[in-house]
Amino acid sequence: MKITQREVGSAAILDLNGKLTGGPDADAFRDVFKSLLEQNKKHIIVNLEKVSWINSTGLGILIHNYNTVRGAGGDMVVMHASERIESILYVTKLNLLFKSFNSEDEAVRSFTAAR
Amino acid sequence: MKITQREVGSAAILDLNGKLTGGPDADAFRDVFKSLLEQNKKHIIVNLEKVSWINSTGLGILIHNYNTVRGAGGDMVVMHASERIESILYVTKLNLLFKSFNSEDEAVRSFTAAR
Amino acid sequence: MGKNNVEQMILNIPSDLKYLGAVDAAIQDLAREFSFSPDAINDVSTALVEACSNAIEHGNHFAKDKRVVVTLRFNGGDFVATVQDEGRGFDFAKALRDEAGPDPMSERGRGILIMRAFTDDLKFKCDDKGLTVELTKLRGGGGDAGQ
Amino acid sequence: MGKNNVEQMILNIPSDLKYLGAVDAAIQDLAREFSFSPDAINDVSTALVEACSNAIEHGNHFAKDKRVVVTLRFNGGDFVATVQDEGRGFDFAKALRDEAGPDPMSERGRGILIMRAFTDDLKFKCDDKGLTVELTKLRGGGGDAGQ
Ligand SMILES: Nc1ncnc2c1ncn2[C@@H]1O[C@H](COP(=O)(O)OP(=O)(O)O)[C@@H](O)[C@H]1O
Ligand SMILES: Nc1ncnc2c1ncn2[C@@H]1O[C@H](COP(=O)(O)OP(=O)(O)O)[C@@H](O)[C@H]1O
Repeated sequence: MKITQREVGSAAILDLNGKLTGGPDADAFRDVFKSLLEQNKKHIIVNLEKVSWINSTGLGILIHNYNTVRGAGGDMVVMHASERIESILYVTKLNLLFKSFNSEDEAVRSFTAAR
Repeated sequence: MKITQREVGSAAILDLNGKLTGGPDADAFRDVFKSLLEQNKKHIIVNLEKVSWINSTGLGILIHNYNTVRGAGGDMVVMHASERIESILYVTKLNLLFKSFNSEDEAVRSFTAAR
Repeated sequence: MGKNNVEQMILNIPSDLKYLGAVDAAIQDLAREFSFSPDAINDVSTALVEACSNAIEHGNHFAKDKRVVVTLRFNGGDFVATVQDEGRGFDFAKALRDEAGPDPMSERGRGILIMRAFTDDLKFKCDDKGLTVELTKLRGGGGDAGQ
Repeated sequence: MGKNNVEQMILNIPSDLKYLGAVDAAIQDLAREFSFSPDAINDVSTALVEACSNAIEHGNHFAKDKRVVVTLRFNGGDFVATVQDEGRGFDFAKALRDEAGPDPMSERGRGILIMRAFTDDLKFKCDDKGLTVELTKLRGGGGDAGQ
């Protein structure tokens, strides 16, 4: 899995490319989050557009980083999840944990809206 | 494989969808050509845009129908072949037999241009 | 190859997550070939990937010399897959009784939940060769994951 | 599973063209996973599909109870596949000598040409089990199909 990083407004966007299945991916992903939080960037959007699929270990990686960000007073949302991934988030009730958007605009604005 | 039929100018366009690998596909394909020739439609474009791949039996089907059309005084061209299919046409020198276009416009015009 | 003489595809992979994508790609293409709907294709692929992930991780502990064997069968329209690892199994009866699933914040424990949600039937069996999971998806059925 | 204890994926399919797409999808994903270039992925998939087509058609004559066994291996970066059918083989030495390929108008006889063009090495072997084709694609190489 490849991770590319960019910024829009107050948000850091992580464009993932590949499959999210654990293994070495987990470490790379965690390192990116750590470095973002160290730079005080606490609004993180995980772009799943180019993630063809995810398994439960991959979900675990997302949850781990979500917990880290929340623990640091920030927030994480996902965007552009495929129907396949949406249905996994729904079945595992993770859609109740972190928000999922279909538009980058909405995802970016979600951090500034009243919570 | 699904075959959909439409007309643009003097040309009949066959939109293929699936894989071209022989078997039952061959018969269906031949029947369409037969019926086109019976209706005196002799300018046939095979649209490969939604053909993910082809094997040599599939090539044989194309050649068979090309030969039939030519024998009836018509012509057949292909369009929107993927890079994968283009390279097969090239390696088998079939690109010297029937023309391959990347634009529908050009494919349609190829029948009226001086040959 | 006697016992393979049924209309099924068999995939045999090392205990390495690198091979999961190939299994996923194969089942997706096959389910399309057997006229499953796009939703049903997603469902069976997701469940199968979960079963393989568990076989690789919990069954074979990523051991390079242990294999995961997957069979894919379209039985009169319905889909049945088995995933066999070389491990010693676990208390799957207990796991299947746990309807609730894990705490939302927990980083683990969603594999069986996902397999159950995306299939119509889920069975485990353990013998001296290892653990086998059997996943069934009826052509008409939708599991309970339909949205 | 002793002799499978190398880093390879094994696909075992019925003699039915329906399963070709799943083999194609699997090798494409695997080649991507092992960092093959898009061109090289197309090449190996094309060659492999040709070998499987021949095994199903000429080797097993579409017999429902005969199998085609495919092994996929990335050996220090290079790719080696074997395709084994249950047939009696053919005069492959002669076929390999025929550099010219078929008449352009001929409807048949391009499979071996394609396999040769899209791989770096092509070998046949025939024993009492059946015919085995071995396809090799070097990571750096391009066959002679590069355009
Ligand atoms: N193939 C298997 N072999 C051995 N144990 C397994 C297997 N599959 C699942 N388990 C056990 O069941 C538990 C729950 O599995 P699962 O719901 O997939 O969640 P997770 O994999 O995240 O732990 C695992 O932690 C493991 O102990
Ligand atoms: N696996 C096989 N078993 C037996 N004969 C084969 C096999 N593969 C190829 N052949 C023989 O070689 C010939 C040429 O094969 P090929 O170049 O693939 O063209 P085609 O399949 O269109 O005939 C076939 O017609 C067949 O006689």
